[in-house]
Amino acid sequence: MKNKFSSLLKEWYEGNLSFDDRMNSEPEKVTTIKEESEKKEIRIVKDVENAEQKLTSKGYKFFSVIFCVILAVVLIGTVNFMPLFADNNTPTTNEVYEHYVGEGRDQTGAVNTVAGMILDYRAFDTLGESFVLFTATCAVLLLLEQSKNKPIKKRETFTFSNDPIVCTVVKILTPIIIVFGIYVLFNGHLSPGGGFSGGSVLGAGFILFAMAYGEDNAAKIIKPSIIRVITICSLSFYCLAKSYSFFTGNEFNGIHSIITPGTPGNIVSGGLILPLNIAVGFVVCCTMYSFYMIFKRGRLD
Amino acid sequence: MDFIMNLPFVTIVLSLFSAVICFAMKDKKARFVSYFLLITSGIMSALVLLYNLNSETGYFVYRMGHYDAPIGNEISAGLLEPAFLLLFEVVMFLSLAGGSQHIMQDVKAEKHKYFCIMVNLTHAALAALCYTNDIFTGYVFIEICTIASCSLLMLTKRTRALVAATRYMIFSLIGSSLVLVGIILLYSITGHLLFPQLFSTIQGLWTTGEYTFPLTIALGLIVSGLAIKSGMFPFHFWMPDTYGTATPAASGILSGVISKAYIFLLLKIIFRVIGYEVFLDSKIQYVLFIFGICGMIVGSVSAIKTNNIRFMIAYSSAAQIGYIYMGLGLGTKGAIIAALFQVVAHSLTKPMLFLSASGLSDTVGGRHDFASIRSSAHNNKIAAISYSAGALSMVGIPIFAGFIPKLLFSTSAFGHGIQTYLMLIALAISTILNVLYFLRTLINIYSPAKVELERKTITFKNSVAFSVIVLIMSAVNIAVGLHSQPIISVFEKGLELFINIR
Amino acid sequence: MNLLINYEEVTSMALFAIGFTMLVFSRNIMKKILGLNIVDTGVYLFLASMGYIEGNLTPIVPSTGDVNALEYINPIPQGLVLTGIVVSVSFSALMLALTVRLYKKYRTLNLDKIYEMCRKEDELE
Amino acid sequence: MEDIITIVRLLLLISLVVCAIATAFSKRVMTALIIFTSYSIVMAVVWLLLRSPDLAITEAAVGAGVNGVLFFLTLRKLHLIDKDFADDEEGKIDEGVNVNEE
Repeated sequence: MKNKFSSLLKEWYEGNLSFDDRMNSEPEKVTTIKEESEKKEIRIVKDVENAEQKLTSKGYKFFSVIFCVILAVVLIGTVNFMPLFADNNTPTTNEVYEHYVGEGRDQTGAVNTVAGMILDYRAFDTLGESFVLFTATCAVLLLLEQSKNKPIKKRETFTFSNDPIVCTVVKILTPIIIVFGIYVLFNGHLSPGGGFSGGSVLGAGFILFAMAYGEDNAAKIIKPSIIRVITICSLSFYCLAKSYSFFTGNEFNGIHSIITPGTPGNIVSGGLILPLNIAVGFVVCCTMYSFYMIFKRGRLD
Repeated sequence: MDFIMNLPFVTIVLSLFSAVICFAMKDKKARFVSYFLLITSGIMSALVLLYNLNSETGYFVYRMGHYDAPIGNEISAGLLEPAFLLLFEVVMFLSLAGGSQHIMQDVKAEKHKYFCIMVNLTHAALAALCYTNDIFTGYVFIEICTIASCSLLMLTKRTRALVAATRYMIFSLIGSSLVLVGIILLYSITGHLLFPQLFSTIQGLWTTGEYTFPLTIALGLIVSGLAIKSGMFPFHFWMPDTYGTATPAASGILSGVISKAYIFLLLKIIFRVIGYEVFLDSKIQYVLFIFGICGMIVGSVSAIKTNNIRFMIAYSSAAQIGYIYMGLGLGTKGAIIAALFQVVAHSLTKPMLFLSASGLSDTVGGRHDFASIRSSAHNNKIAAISYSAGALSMVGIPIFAGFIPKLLFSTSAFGHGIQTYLMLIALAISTILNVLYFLRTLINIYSPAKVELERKTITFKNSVAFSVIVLIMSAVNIAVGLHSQPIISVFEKGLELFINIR
Repeated sequence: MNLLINYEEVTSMALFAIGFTMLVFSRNIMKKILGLNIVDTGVYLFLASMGYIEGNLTPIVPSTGDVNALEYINPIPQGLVLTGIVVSVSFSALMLALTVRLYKKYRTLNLDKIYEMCRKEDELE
Repeated sequence: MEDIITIVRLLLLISLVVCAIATAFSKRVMTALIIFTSYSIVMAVVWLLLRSPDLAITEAAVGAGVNGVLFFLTLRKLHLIDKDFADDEEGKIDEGVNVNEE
């Protein structure tokens, strides 16, 4: 007994002892795979495994339904204790909201209080948000980017440009979508929309354009270098502009911001909101378009 | 000297900006930018820490914009924030510099640039998580941190790392969606997003008894989300995969910095948003306590079972994170300071262990199992020395950093009824298990070889950066272990600030 | 009973539960990503319905004259959701990219099978 | 008029839940995606009814447009368009297309 234990201990500390039984049996299976007679056995084993898998998948479904129901009950129970919907006396209807709507126009110069809120009062969040997009672009690039020398595989170059219906519809729609996107982008401080909405509409428009006319033609107009330059310039501009406004926002620095809200309602108003909207819009648009291009062809062009 | 109050925001924006710059640069310059960024922001955090130590209040709030708290956005810096950011920067710099050779081997040549970008973005997210005074900003930077850290893992050449990255990503996504729904519940019952206003509203709600149930649910969701992301016991399954397959620098950063940043954010939310009394009242601490103790035991047992040295270190991470949650769960100030010190000790030690383990396995051609790693100490003496230092520190031998938190835990355990016994027994069992598996590796790497393998000798001249960094890390570890008192006093003051100043 | 009035929130929480279950229990990566999107939209619906006030206007104020704040709905949830939507896109793009790479190597979308194959690979090493 | 809007809103919300459940239980990948895209469009309308036109524009462009395109591209790239969730090819490790270790 003692000997057995000590030998077990020795095995363990030398790293030869394995605690997982399946681990030990696996290599044998690989070596005997050539022999005809044992193939059947493996098949039987596989059938058993499949049955097990079916059982576990049923178990998963069962568990997931129960889990879903419990989670839903708990969360809906929480809703029971929440403030009333569409009531004007909820905790969220507080002085912050009144300030944003009541004073926002005069302080930021933006008629659309949502734009004024996300690009002036809470601009730090939006800065982080556009960097989330940048991070995701980099991550997708590093996952799917292929080297430039490698030719694009033929089976990955499918287009819709042979389909007359898609093509015609898209040819009519694309300019409208792009003009709408630009309108939404540039009027972000006056009407619904702004950087995120306008940018994603623009990006969707460019994706449609690339789909209808083929990526080769699209790449001639929207070059990868341009995408990179626009992304880098917009993000740097965002960083610098916001650094300026954060720096001047604190009195002890002794510098006051020279940016004025302007006349609310004019197209050139709202201080930094219009340029920031444009920068955010460009970032979002480039991100959406480059997601499409990378997924389609493995590179930006 | 008021200029120093700008430095936290400069740190955040500078690291975001340098990520953009790196995107336009070539590899070598990008690497230079990363190192430069880490050094400068380390200096800035140290300056902020010194400024706060010498100022009267020890605390300042910086407006991010032109408007005051409930309207605008702000960041704040007390003592703990710059101290932990400094720790994170030091650890990141050391593991990046020490693992630079491995980065060259493990990451494709054309993708080195992305490694630098991701390091910069991770640093930006860490700085923002440390300094933020707004809960939604915290969420946004959690997302950046998730993507950037996952990318650090994905950059490793082997496809195995992609599987690990998928698993890590899914766990992180579960965690962040829980955090998001918790934040939104908090917003809808308080109407605020900034920490001071949230705190006062929550105190009011808790005393009047209004919205108690949603508040408890929101607190539970936030705590469980951050616990999943930092790898608390029932959710630690992503850890061995993640830490074991990434390149050593990345595993150092992931284990030593990122999970600790989530823990720090959790601590900040507990103290500055929920409030200490409400947290103790809500009984969530007992759940943390139980899961922390389970994590200590289960992590150690898994570490004993495995035959792969990197998986073993990763499982030991799960155990060490159990210590931290046990401290948070006990809820006394002494235990929380012990948990904070455990964060420091662990994030100083784990990257060192990962680096030196990879140094050891390099001598046998990159194999990680115990049978082949046997007797590798004779071929790489420096890595063996630092591995021994790290292992001893993890076990909790005096003069090393890992000893102090165990001492603090056991002194703070007394006087809590059944919790005292649980905690002391758990500490004892976990220490014995720690000794078992770390001693096993130590004996293994020094004993004579049994298997014939192609061996490569790594000397100081072969790998200057690695050796110097690894030695520096051991020295820092011993220094922290010997001079723990100043750090503890800073933590005590910082914790007082966390509790008192709004 | 608040439940009968808060039907928007009830829906959003149900969506959250469904999506979260897909995210946690589905073995297929594609379904996990779809679940993630459903979770996000559910949470955003909850947030947006918190800011809605019956009979009030979209928060776009006239360019001149006094503004009565109580005539407009709350802009804060809208701003938060606006930033949040874009995050969920970037997350799903990243997960899809991971899926492409994983499928190219393992020829399956089932995560269990992928983990299984991974384990076998580890042993062969 | 108020009643009609309330009924429309309730119908939209119910269809959201139905769409989500259908996505969760659909067998084919393509079906799940199409249902999910319609889910996004319904969501855009719901946001319009909640007086948030900004969100409606963004959701229509992002959720229904870009997100759907990305999903379809992925499926097309992996040649999975007409496959069930269940029938994956059995665990052959395909070395040829392994982008990673080339």
